Amino acid sequence: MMIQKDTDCDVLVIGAGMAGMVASARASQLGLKTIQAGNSSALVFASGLFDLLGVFPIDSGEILSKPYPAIKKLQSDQPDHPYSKANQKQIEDSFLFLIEFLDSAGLKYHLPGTCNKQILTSVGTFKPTYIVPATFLKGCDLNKVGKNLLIVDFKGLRGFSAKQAASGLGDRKEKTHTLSIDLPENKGGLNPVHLAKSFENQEFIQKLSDKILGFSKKADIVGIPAICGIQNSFEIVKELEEKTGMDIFEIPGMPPSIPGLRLKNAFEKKISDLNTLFLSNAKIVFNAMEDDNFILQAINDNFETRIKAKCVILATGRFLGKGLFAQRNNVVETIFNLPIFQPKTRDQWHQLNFFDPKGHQINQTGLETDDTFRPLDQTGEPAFENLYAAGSILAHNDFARLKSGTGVCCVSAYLAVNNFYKKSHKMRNK
Amino acid sequence: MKFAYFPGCKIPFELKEYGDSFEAIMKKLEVRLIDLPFNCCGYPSKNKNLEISVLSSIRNLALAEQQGLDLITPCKCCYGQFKHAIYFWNNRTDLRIKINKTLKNEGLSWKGETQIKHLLSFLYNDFGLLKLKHKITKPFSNEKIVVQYGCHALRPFSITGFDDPFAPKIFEALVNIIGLKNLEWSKSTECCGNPIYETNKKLSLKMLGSKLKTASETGAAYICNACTHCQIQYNFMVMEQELKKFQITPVLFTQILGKAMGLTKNELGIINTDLFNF
Amino acid sequence: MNKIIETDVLVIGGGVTGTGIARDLSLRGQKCILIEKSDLNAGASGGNHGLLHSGARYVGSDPKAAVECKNELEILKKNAGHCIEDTGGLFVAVKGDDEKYIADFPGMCKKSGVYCKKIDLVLAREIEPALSNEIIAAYEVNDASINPFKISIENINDAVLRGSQYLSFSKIVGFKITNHSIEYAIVINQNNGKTYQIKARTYVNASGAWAGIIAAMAGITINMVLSKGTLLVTSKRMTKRVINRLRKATDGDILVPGGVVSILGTTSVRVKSPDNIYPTIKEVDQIISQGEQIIPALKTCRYIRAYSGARPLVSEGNIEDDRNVSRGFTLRDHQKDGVDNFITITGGKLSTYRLMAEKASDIVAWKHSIFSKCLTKEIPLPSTKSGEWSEPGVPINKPFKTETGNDPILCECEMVPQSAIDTLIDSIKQAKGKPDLKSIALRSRIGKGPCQGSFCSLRILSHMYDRDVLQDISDINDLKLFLNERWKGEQSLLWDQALVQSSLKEMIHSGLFGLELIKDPI
Amino acid sequence: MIIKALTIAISLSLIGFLYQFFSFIKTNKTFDKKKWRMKNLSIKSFSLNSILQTKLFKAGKIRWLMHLLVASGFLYLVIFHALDDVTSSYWFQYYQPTVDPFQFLRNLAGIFVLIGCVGFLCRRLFFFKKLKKRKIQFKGLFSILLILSIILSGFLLEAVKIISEPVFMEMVEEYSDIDEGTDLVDLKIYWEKNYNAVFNEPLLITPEKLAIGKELNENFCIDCHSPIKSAFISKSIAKALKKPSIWLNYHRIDNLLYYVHYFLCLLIIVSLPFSRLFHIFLIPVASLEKNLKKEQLDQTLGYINTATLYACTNCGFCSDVCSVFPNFLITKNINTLPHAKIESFKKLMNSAPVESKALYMLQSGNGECTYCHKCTDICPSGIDLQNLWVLLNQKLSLKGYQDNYTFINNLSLEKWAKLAPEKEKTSSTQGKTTQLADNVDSFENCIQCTICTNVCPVVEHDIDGNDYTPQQVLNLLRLGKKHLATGTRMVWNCLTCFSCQESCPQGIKVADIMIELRNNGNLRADALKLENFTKAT
Repeated sequence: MMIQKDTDCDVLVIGAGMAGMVASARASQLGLKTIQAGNSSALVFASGLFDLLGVFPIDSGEILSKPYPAIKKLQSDQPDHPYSKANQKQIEDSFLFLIEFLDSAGLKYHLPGTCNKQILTSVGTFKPTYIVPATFLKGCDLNKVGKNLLIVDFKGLRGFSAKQAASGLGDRKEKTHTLSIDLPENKGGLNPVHLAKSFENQEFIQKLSDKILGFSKKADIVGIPAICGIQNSFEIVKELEEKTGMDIFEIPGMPPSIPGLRLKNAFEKKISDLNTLFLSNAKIVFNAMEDDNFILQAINDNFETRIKAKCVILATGRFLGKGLFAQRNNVVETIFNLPIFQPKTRDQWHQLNFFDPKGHQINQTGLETDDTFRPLDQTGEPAFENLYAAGSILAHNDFARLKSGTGVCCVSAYLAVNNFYKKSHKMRNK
Repeated sequence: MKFAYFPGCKIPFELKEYGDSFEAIMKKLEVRLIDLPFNCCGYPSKNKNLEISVLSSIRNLALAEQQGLDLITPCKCCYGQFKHAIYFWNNRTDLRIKINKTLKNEGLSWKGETQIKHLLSFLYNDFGLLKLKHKITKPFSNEKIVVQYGCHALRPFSITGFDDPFAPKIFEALVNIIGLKNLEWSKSTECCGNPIYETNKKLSLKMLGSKLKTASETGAAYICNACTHCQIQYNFMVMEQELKKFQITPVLFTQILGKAMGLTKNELGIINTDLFNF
Repeated sequence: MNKIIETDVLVIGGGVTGTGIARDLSLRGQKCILIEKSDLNAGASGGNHGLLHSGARYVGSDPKAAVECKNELEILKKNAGHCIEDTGGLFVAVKGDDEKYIADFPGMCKKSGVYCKKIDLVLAREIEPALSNEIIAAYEVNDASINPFKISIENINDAVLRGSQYLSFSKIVGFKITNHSIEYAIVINQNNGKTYQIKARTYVNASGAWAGIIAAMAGITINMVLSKGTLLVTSKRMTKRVINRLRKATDGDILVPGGVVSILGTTSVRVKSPDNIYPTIKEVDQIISQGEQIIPALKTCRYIRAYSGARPLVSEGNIEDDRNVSRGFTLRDHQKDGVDNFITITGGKLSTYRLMAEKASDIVAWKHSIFSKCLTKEIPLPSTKSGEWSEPGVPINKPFKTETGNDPILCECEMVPQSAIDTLIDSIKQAKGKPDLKSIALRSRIGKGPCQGSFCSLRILSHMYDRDVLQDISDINDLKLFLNERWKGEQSLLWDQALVQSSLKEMIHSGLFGLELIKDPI
Repeated sequence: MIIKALTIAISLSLIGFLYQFFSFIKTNKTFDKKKWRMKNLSIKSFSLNSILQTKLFKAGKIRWLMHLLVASGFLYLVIFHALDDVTSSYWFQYYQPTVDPFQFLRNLAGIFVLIGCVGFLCRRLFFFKKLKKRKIQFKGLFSILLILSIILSGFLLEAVKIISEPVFMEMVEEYSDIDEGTDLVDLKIYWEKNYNAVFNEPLLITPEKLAIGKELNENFCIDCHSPIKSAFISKSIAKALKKPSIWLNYHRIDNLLYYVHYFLCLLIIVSLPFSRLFHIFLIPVASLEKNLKKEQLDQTLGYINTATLYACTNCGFCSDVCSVFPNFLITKNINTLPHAKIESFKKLMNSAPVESKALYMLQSGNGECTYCHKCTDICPSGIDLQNLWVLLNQKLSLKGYQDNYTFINNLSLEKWAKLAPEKEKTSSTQGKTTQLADNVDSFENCIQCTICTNVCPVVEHDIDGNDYTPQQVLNLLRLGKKHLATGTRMVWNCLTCFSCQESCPQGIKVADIMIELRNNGNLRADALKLENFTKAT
């Protein structure tokens, strides 16, 4: 005897990853009545760095310093890549929107420029990215800045070793020091989130900055794993800088990632303030069309919500997000059963070398869309009038290799909503 | 409006003031509360034996159904327990059959019609904010307050369907319309630690401590509760030396709402007179 | 001038046979050096079911082998109980299987004295609910499952304890032969590229699939037939017992439980070289389609990984199906080939490794004219600390944290704590090996769980940096090698959940850390 | 001789009282009297409840009425009838048991008690709301029957005296100068007519004889022998006894009855401190106590609490309203219900040998209590039952009967791991089951992202005390170590705040699994305890 609820909305956003969040942020900000369904934990895997395009062509093996020219080239080479459906202005707008939205939720990023930054990761590699959180800014392009560096780690924080991170800077002429802090709390492993929480406590900050001050002679910039608080990381880092008199920056590491968690919280808070209904962990089933409204069912363990939506934004992600499901021999789309661009047989899915420069074909699979991000059916026509797709579910987009994850999500989601908005307004004006 | 009133085990004796104030405001809102010979909601037994806990809940629901009433409770643990029981009753056939049999011997049966309301969800969804606003005669003057969402109503959303589990807003909305100023509190949706108070007092109070610390750092004067167990847990702060030092007072939502609706301190069962300088 | 190491016996090849010989000879008071070009069980010893045959499988094709299996099984159960799970086994046939073979089976077992008991089908499906309801015959046999890594580790540990030596990543590059006997062997240390000489009285070639190549170095030809077998690991244990398909050996006809997983195999594909072989998608699909005939759940269940090994077979003449080559082992004293102090032992199977070791050692002993007889029958195989982590889930009967204060679990899937990693790093260092993720993985369960190294690799790597086991950024290649090793096993069965897991892996290691941009060392 | 018996009886019951009192003291040494607060005594409830039985009135009007009848009637009989030598005859010089109003009142009181007792009986035998259905027997009929029989014997005695010729003759000799002859016959006739006396020889009645008889009666009898009609009960019984009267008179049954009646009275005196009647003295004590919250309970004095055990009349109201009644329906452990717990508690206090299994049942039963205070609110005797349950827990844990949390906490995880049930040695995870923990599909999709661990408040706050994290518990399950998992601190400290379940990107029901594991742990712990205790006895 499941409880039945009925509701209707302008936009139903399916998925609560990066794309989903941007979509419902944009939609609710435009004043559209929005419902969002999904599991927002996906964002905890996000590094918190906003990539645009870090590598191109895919097998170049080189890091791009200027993304936009490369995008131009990409648009001409691959007309069906999501970027090829947007111009530079739109891309910049979408990022601007994203950053302002997050800023209004109290999460600070720096404004987009024209160059990629290079960020030192916990394993000592350098990651090309476009926009970083304010707390990362001072750590960008370290191999260029001639400063003596201190990298801090915490005993028991698994997967982060200052020495390892430092090893990435081996070829700099300046010195790199490391400091390993053993906390009394550490009995058998610390967890990032819990450690991040203790950054919100004054005594802890004091203790930490005292330890760092020991290096004030040797180093003038300090790298800390990206765990400096959850709610108000910016203030915390500032405070640390004041206490120590050195520059402080965060270093991204393996998930669960705190910058991702910050994104999650910021989005959730703000979107919920804009009166978007969020159906956590709801399974969406598409029933039928009713005079160009979607009739869908959001099924939770204990109740069902019957949703009547003018427009659906499909941001269910790829395999991790359950937007696509891989059977033993083919890939299917899980909600509308839309046709999927994919390799013919399974033995084309993956390369024998995990790090093959060409990347794996399976990462090209996904939905093909028209220029307004509406997925196509077999005939090559938009499958539905008002069904849009955004994010990693889009085909021809190996974001992991191209370092373009956030970019694709942000741009496609932002534009998808805009397109629907424009369209529906034209309707009304007529 | 008419509801079967489920006070739960703790209210009648351990937390009488909650029961009194709840009944008082319901009277003021012209909601009739019917007392039925309920038993425990089954929340304590869920750690021992699923069957017992579900049976307990369903038995209560059956009693309410007999009277053709929906069920309202001010306790979030009871609320959550009922929702869970219904989930198991729906999804575990073997369990359902067993329980229906036991109920039959009691001369009872449940068809699954009974709805469960929590005080907050009732006020927000069913009674309506606007209607409530009209009842507010003496709104507060922006006293600073933080709210404590009880876990068992909030999570798992898939079962309780109470409010957005990560960024809830029902409670804020309610305290805001009675003129209080709700502050951001990072631990607002975290557990108060009461469930393990009996078994692991040390840990339980440690959690309480961290909550009180962060709460008082927000600069709020009150922590507002709408759950029996949370309030009981916060009341323990007077028993522990290192918890007493925090300058923050746990209050029951029903009591502040009652005050805002102009009820007297006796009606609301408020003993501590300096609470909102009554 | 290269340094020269002297010893009684030089054993080539760190598989079960090699380690077995090393132990056997040490027990007879001989000093051995065991050299291995990569690390323990790199060949067929690592790439098999881990099945201890009761013999029933060979009663048709090879009665002699059947009897050997039967006897060895009893000895191993007695002496190496801690490496063995006495699961028991079933032979089942389904509709369409060769009726005649089924009919003859009990008789053939009787002939070789192998235990087998007919059980009725209802009972069979009761004790093994996973069995298909298509089965038409079921026999109970004495199969058991063994952990081949553990058995090798324990063997070599015991040998080392008795004065022998194990050198990993040491590759034979040639022999110096003077008047019909090997004077010394030239060995290269793969870690630092240095070559040196080992001078022994006798040289034992126990290099399994590589036996031909090694023998050739001494100018002796052995025509090896290499048959690649591929196996799949399921994410959960499907059955309590070993399940054999009751028919002539073909693809996907054995399912062996080990701890909490089951291993399904196998195929037989002729390969030229024993090096870098990996499971192909065709094989995987073939195995599953065969396996699901006896256990339908195999069609839908989740697979963690696949791996391959090359059966070393010695061919006389030409054969169509390599499974029909005798699975008995081949032992050659190369005296008759004109090299006095050189013997080769190869072929055979895991179940009879001890016997092979015994026979080989006998010849060595005879050559050295020592008359102490083989002791591996009597003396039980001791259990050591560095061995225990190769056991799935065995050591976790206590919380590490409360026990050792500060001991985080680095591999969550298989619950391997930091202390265990440290133990292994030290034991590898003792064996003059270079501790890296691959060698740790060989000796423990890390990376063998569902996450296939996405997380544990990073945690362990950073711990190794902390301990200064690794220092340079180039050591990051260690991570790449490890992940690629895992990948070999994954890539053939990535669908459903496995694909979810691997796409997360891709996001972390490629998306965030950009490992694919790191140049491989030339 | 009668006096002797009386003195013996009284001294016996006195000894009984003393014995009880000291046993209360003895069994409660553990309580520290310093914490005792005067303010915890409530005079109001004391007076109201012990005199007007207000709580009983709340509990049930009819029952209250019945109780009032018995109490008042019996009280009257004791004072004005049983003790008449020292009371009535002393206060009123014209007192005779056979003159009105005494004769009338005696009958009235008798009938009060009679009705009351019958009421009690009926309720006990027929009117238990929930419990009767389940054939739960209540003890304590003894006292009721005793009282009943006293009253009946009393009435019988009176009736037999009325019809008795010998008694008549004695009176004639004692109070008149009538000797053998016509006068006597006339009086007999008059008495036969008006006093229901029965005589051997046939008497023919004529108006003249009656008139004379009446006159004689007025001269000698009337002052101390009111007309029989005021003894309305005995009179009718006497009527009924006319037939066997000859036989009765011949055998002097009246004397026999007198002794029976008297003996029963002595019996009641003796049994007073040991039977339910003890509640007469202890209800006031019980109602003297204020009901305290669980946190203040150490402020009460133990021996008062346990003394109040004897204020219980085992009426069963408590079990009718008990909050955890459904638990009883499933566990079938009668010691879940208050009325049964009290009985077992008494046994425990009397240091009577109770086999450990029973104590274990008592512990697990008492462990179910939710301290909802319903039993205390309804208890007509005003016993603070809830307070008693806390004491019971303390006493049991002193005796080494702890709850499962403590039980498992005291074992090291290694020890616990060794206690795994046989079948779990090799776990083949096939076959359908509703148990999440037994079904690999419910947790095998874990991608090891450790989000559940990171959002877990227990892990956050209990870094040192905690052993495994939620996700590691799931891994234990995957590695076939379910039993081990049921013993981990993580499982037992889990708050069931469901943060993990809400956040799991793979939709794994982490918290539900935790709870289920705790259930399984409980089952196993119970089984183990039971083993130990059955071994013990």
